[in-house]
Amino acid sequence: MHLVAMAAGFALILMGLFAALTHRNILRMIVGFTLANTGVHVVLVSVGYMPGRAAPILDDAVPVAEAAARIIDPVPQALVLTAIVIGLGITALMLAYAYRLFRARGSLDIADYTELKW
Amino acid sequence: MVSAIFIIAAGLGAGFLIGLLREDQKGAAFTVALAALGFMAWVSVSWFVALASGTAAPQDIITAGTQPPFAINLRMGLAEAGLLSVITLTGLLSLVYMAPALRALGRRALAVLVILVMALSGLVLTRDIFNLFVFFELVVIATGGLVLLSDDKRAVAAGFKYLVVSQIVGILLLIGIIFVYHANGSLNIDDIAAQPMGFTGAGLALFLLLIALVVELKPFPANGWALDIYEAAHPGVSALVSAASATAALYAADKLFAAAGPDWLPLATVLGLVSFLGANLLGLAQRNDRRLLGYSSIGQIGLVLVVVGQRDILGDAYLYVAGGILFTHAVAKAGLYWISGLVPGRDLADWAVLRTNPVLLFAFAGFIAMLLGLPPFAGFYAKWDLAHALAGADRLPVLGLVLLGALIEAGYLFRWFGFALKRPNPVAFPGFSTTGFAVVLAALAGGWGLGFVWGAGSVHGNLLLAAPLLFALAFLVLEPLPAWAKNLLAIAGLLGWVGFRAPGYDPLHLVFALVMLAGGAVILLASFAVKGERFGFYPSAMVMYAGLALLIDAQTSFQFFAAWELLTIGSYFLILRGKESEPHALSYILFSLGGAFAILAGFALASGGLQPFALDNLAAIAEAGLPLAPWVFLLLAIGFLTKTASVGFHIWLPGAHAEAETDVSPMVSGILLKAGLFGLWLLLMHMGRQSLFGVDLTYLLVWIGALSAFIGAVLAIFQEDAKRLLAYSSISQMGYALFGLALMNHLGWLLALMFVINHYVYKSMLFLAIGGVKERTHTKLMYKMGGLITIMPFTFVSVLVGIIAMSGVPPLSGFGGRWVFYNAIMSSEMRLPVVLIFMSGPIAFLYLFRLIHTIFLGQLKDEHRKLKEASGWLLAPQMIFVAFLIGFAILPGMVLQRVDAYIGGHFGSTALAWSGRSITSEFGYWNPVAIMIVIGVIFVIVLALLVAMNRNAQKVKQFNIVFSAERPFKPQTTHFAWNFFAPYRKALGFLEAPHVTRFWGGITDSLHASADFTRRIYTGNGQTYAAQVIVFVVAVYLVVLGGVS
Amino acid sequence: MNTRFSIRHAAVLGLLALLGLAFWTLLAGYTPDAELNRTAAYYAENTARETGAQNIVTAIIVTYRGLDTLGEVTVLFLTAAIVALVLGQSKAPRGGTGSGFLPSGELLTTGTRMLLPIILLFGAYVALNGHLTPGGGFQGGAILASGMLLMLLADPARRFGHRLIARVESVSGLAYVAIGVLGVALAGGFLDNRILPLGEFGAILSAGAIPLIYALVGLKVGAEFSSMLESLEETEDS
Amino acid sequence: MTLALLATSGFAAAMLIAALVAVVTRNTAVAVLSAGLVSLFASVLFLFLAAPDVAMTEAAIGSGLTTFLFFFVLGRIRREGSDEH
Amino acid sequence: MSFEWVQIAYAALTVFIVINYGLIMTAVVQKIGARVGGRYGIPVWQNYIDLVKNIALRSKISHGVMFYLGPVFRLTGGIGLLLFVPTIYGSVMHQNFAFAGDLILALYFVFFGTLGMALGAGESGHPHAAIGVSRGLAQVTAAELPLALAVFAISLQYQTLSITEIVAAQQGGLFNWTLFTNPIATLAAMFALVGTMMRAPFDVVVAPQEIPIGPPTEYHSAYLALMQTNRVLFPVAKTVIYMNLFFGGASNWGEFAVKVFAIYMVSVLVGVVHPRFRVEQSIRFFLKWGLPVGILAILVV
Repeated sequence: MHLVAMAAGFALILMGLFAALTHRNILRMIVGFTLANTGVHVVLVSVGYMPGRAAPILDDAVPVAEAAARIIDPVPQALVLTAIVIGLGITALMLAYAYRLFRARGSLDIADYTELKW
Repeated sequence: MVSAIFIIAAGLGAGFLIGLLREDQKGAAFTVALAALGFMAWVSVSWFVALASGTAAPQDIITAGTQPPFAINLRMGLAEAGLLSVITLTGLLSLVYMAPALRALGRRALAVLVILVMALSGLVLTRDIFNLFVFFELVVIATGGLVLLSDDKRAVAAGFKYLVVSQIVGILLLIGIIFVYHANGSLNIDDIAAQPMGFTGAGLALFLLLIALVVELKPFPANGWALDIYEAAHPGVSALVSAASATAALYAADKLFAAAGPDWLPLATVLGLVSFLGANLLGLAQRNDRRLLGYSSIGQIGLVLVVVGQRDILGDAYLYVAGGILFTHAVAKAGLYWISGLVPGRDLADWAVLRTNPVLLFAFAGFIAMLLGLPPFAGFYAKWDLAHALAGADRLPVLGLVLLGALIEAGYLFRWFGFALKRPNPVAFPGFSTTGFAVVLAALAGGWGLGFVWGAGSVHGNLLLAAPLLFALAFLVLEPLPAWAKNLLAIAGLLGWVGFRAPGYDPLHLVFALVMLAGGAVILLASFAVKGERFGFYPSAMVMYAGLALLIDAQTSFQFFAAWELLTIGSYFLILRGKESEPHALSYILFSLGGAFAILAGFALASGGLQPFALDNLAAIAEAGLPLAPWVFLLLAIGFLTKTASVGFHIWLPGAHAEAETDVSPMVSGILLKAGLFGLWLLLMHMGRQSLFGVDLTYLLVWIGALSAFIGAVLAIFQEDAKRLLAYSSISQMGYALFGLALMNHLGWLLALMFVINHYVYKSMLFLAIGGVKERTHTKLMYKMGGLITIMPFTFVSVLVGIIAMSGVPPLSGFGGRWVFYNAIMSSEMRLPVVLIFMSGPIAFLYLFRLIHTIFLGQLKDEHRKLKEASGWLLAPQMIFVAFLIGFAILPGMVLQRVDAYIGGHFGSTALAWSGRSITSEFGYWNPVAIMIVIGVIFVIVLALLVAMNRNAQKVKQFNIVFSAERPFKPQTTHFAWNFFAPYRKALGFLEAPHVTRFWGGITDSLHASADFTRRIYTGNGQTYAAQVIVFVVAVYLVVLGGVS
Repeated sequence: MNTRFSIRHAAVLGLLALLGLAFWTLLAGYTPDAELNRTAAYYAENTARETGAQNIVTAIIVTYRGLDTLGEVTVLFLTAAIVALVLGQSKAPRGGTGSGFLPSGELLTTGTRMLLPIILLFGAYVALNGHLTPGGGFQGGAILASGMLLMLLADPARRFGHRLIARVESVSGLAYVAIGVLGVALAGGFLDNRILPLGEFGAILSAGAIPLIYALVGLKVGAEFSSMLESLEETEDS
Repeated sequence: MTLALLATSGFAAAMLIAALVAVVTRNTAVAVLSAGLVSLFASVLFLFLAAPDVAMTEAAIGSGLTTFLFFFVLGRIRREGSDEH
Repeated sequence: MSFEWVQIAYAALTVFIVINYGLIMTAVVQKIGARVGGRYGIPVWQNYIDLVKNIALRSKISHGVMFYLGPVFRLTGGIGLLLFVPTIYGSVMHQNFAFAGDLILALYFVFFGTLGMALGAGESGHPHAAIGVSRGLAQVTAAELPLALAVFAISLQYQTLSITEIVAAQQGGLFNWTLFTNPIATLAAMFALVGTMMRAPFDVVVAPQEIPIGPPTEYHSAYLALMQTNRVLFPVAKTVIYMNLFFGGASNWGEFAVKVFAIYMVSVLVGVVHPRFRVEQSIRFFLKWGLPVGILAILVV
């Protein structure tokens, strides 16, 4: 199961990158990156997964004493939480930049912003 | 000690606090930011001081009350403290520097800046890879925000490109992190280090992690985005990115490379080298200052990455080396970006406005020297140790490439400095902002401070405590004094030093000390002729003399090399002072640095990495017959040959010497060239004959010497420019000296020594004389002069004596040189090169005659009729030289006898017998006194005869001649001067073909062309940049791991 | 946009295929752990004792990796600030308001008024119960922000206080840092949650400072999201 | 177990299909919506992977807030673009 | 060898003999040339007449100090060259001042007069003088090269730089002469001889048709007298060196007269059968023919 998820995650990363590298529209590039980010999250979570175990919450189903044998690895989940929020931050920033670029030039084509080069 | 966690807490707290303020409370916001950064800087610096002085131990800071790896921990060690100091101080200064822009943008921008510095500090402190990621993203976002500070409209696009690439880096990082965690069960860097990973599975994860961090270092060629940021952002931000961010990112990479283990170090080395060379190469094609600095930054970080790759061999010296380069770079690059913010134009030549403020110009020079690792800055010590470590571990290709890259970097940096000093100042400049100026000065002070600290930590002693250098640097402070006062002080200093040191020298060192230092004092007499402050002259000149003084004093290879670099820098600035000298000074410094790098490599190779290495040990290497001995010999010889401008390395000399100022030409020609001879002398004395591939290298040197003597002389006769003629003549004369040295016999060395003395005297004299003429006539073209004998009789006399001495015509001292020369070649086996020398003797006579004839004889030009004799201060040293030449001609034994005995001690022979006034060799004899008397008596008798016959002769007016049945009246038509030796050009003009110039020109042209071609990969398209990053990652992946997994 | 399959597409495809090769290697070499690794095992065994939290993920986020979370919050703070900067600099034409992609109808306005308190309450719940159940400050904050979003949609002309949002954002941030520093002073180190009693395991007021921190995080995140949304929504910044 | 696997595979496939739509569509709004959908499917996937915290976050932030952010910007750009032309 | 006052008198005698010998010999040579050309030619005492006439002429003209000193340098160079070389082997009287220096001194002192002459001519400001100097210097550099190599070769051969010792080594028979022991070096030296005697085909320096008489254009009266003196003295002095180095020297004045005349005639004979070279042609000539022979000379020693 985790392998399916992981494979799907990797595929999602590649698809997202493909979109980011081929679409000249800046917004579509950003969409591509959010896809890739989602893919990364899926991969991360799937790495923590262990078949047949429960979520890392110590409730009645998982008493403290048995926790080590019953729960899955909580660390990747903690990391993903952080990553999701950071991903949102960057996405928001890119969107703001996209808007700013559009305001300056009236274009969303990344190929129009090449005054800086060489 | 305040715990380092408060650096982070203060940064965050200040950021949030600023958010709490109202938009109009800008002053309060600024104060909060200033206080926070000041606090952070104070904590960092106090830690650095405590750790460096050993009064505190490194500290591990745990969070959440839980031991690592279960909670994030931070570490404050020496490296961290140093890096934090650099980062926080840069942040603090940037805040001050950017205050107007930040205020304009509002309090949020202040918060962003504070948080950026906090995040960079976190990047340095943290020992957890995911925490690293978080701080890294913070840095990305904050940088993206600060880009907006720029007035440049293109900055937004640059920021966007940066974000695009950061997304990719972030993805790679996260995948790397999670798989490393999976393999390791820990996110703690120290745990990763404890479990070395192979190249499969987890190795790939580690690779992703490392490559992501490397991409963040903006490696060539996946770095177009970074360059755009550097170019478009506010210079204060670029300074931060270049100095603080790059430093922190590099340390992050370093932590992981250290954890990843030695298997991964070659990756750092190779990527670093590619980056260093590639970025510097592309820098050659840049005209925009900030983009150029960007290339340079990338190159320098590449260099530090190379150092990271050498941590396995650097051992304890690792921090010293990496820190020396990294910190110096940070300080210098921040300083340069800050200066760039003060300069209104963006073209490199626009930096000419710096001329309105000498302090900034000095700062500019200092920063360039820091970047290039020149003494006395920290980078110098670091590069020295790096080179030795590399040589000690047989990583010679790495050493070679590092030096090559540094040379290319020197190329564009010094070219730039030349622009600043020499290009027309295009704009009426309103003045520099005071805060900006203060911030630049702070950086400069920091750079010097680092130099002092690194010097104090060096096993070789602190260069900044060397008396000659301190004396030279004191002239910086004394600049406001009038020139004559400084001149007096300089002369006193030189003579005092010689007087103080001379008793301890052996005869050989004594001769060089007298020629270089006491000789320098004599030439300085001519400098009294210059009025005003003469800004910049004395520091440069005295740094050169300090270098020379230290060179003679040097006992170890380090001392020698440091002195060598010092005299090179000093002389470069000195040469650059000439009006038209910009390109020539550049080629001078490039050849000199190239040579210096060869010397560095040679010493490193010789020492096998063991330091300190006494110069005398060269002899041990030669005696041991190690296979590397001839290579050491070759490298050192190449280094010295660039300084003596031997053929092949000579193209810098004519321009550099000819375009220099009147009193500088004799310094760089009469004195500076001897430094190369001094080096060669030490080399040959210690290492003797070396053979490479069956070729006796001294034999090679004999040929180079002979060729230099010949080609220099031939080229000299074709010159129309009097100072160029003298310059080519120097090449020729140094060829003679080299020839003599390389003969490897007693008389050959004596010959070389006579050339050291004689060439100093007559070339200084001639340069002063011709310089005096040039100052009156305002031209150096000989055919525009003529007939000046009546106007400048004293100058004529010194030129006459000079050329008689130089051409070796008896009875003056040059003949002694020729006599020794014949005796030397008689006892040598080498015959063919002698042919060239034989030929160059008479040819020398040709150009010398031309010099005196076309300037002083023939027809006086109309516009020169009202000229006066040259300044008395210029004549004074010339008359001293005349007196010396005659004295040395009569009593050569005064000087030579002791040296002869000294050289005899080396060869175990007595080649000359000194009996009374007569000198006898195995083959012939020479009685200078008798010669002088005989010639004098005959001359007087014949003269008396003529006077008796012709005593009424009166001088007739000009044009009292008949030419083509006319009495001419225009000097131009009757002054036969241009292309004086036309038949020679017809017969041997092919020798004039500039093959060597074309060769070096071809190299630089192809470098430039390839730079210009390569940089087109930076299309400016953010998407392409992103693709390049992935290509880079994939390519490295395939190369590194392709075969394994 | 050009969707034609071009050489560029093919090149990118090839490039990504090579990158995919690396990913495939990772995937193929991946074997899930049979046992928890030592870090996870430590958390499984000690979280309850050390932090008093039921939700181990929350314990890790707020305590063990609290520095990450602080950074994460700061990321949002920065983003909000920079988005405001970016948009503040670009003077949009006057007159236009609203995001313009949804009409703000009567229904929406009324619905918003009814839903808003519930949403806010739910958000607070999620944030405060993070140490017991799934959820926490981030999720709660996001929910809070969606309430704000609804309000924006319902009444685009409405200006809810910038100052208020900014204050909430900054005060909660400062408080967060202050709690962290208190950890150094009173407990085992920065962000140690044991500055407050751990309380009874499973109770709402337990797990030391975790609920407090998560509440602050929720407030802060909610304020930051709101600020971002507002910046993007508004036509002209102050 | 197989049921879970089947469901996981199903959601993963749905996620990828939504992603494909996001990549190939010509319409930016559709792409944004599909990306939101991808996040939504991903959050379901997280539930299957025993990560309820992540699932909540992904749903709230990934599919919710992000999509709104996109639409806000898209809206402004559309309006201002049409103003200008 | 050391100095005694009487040597001054001996030296003066040498100079006197050589001047007279030179005056007569050059006239004889000219006469022979004229006879060969079918003309009557000058009387053998013509040189004396010219000299006396020029000394008798009084000039009031000088173009400047160097102009004035030029002939002094020139004649000093000639006399000095003569006196630094032993004229008659084995004769104490005619050892002259050879103790002051060896072969190298002689070789380099050649330039002394040349330099002074060139400087003086230069100050006259006459373009022909300058052109002549330019040509002369250019040509002599190439022409002297074979001599330098030959000298190097024989000093290596005899392992000495002392002229006296070189002559001594050639005593004891015709076949001990360097001419026979080292014909290649001698040949090389002869290239230099013909090249520096200012005779055809290497006389473009003084080219009477185009640049009146080259460097001395402006010189007249007493100046010219000094230069004429030198013009008869200097070739002889130079020939003496050749005689000493390659032709066994001379142990008495008779041998001296014959040998010097014979060697001098070599350049004359070459001159009468060749047209004049331009300077670059003569440079090429010496580099193409003289130089290889010279190199061969030093290689085979």
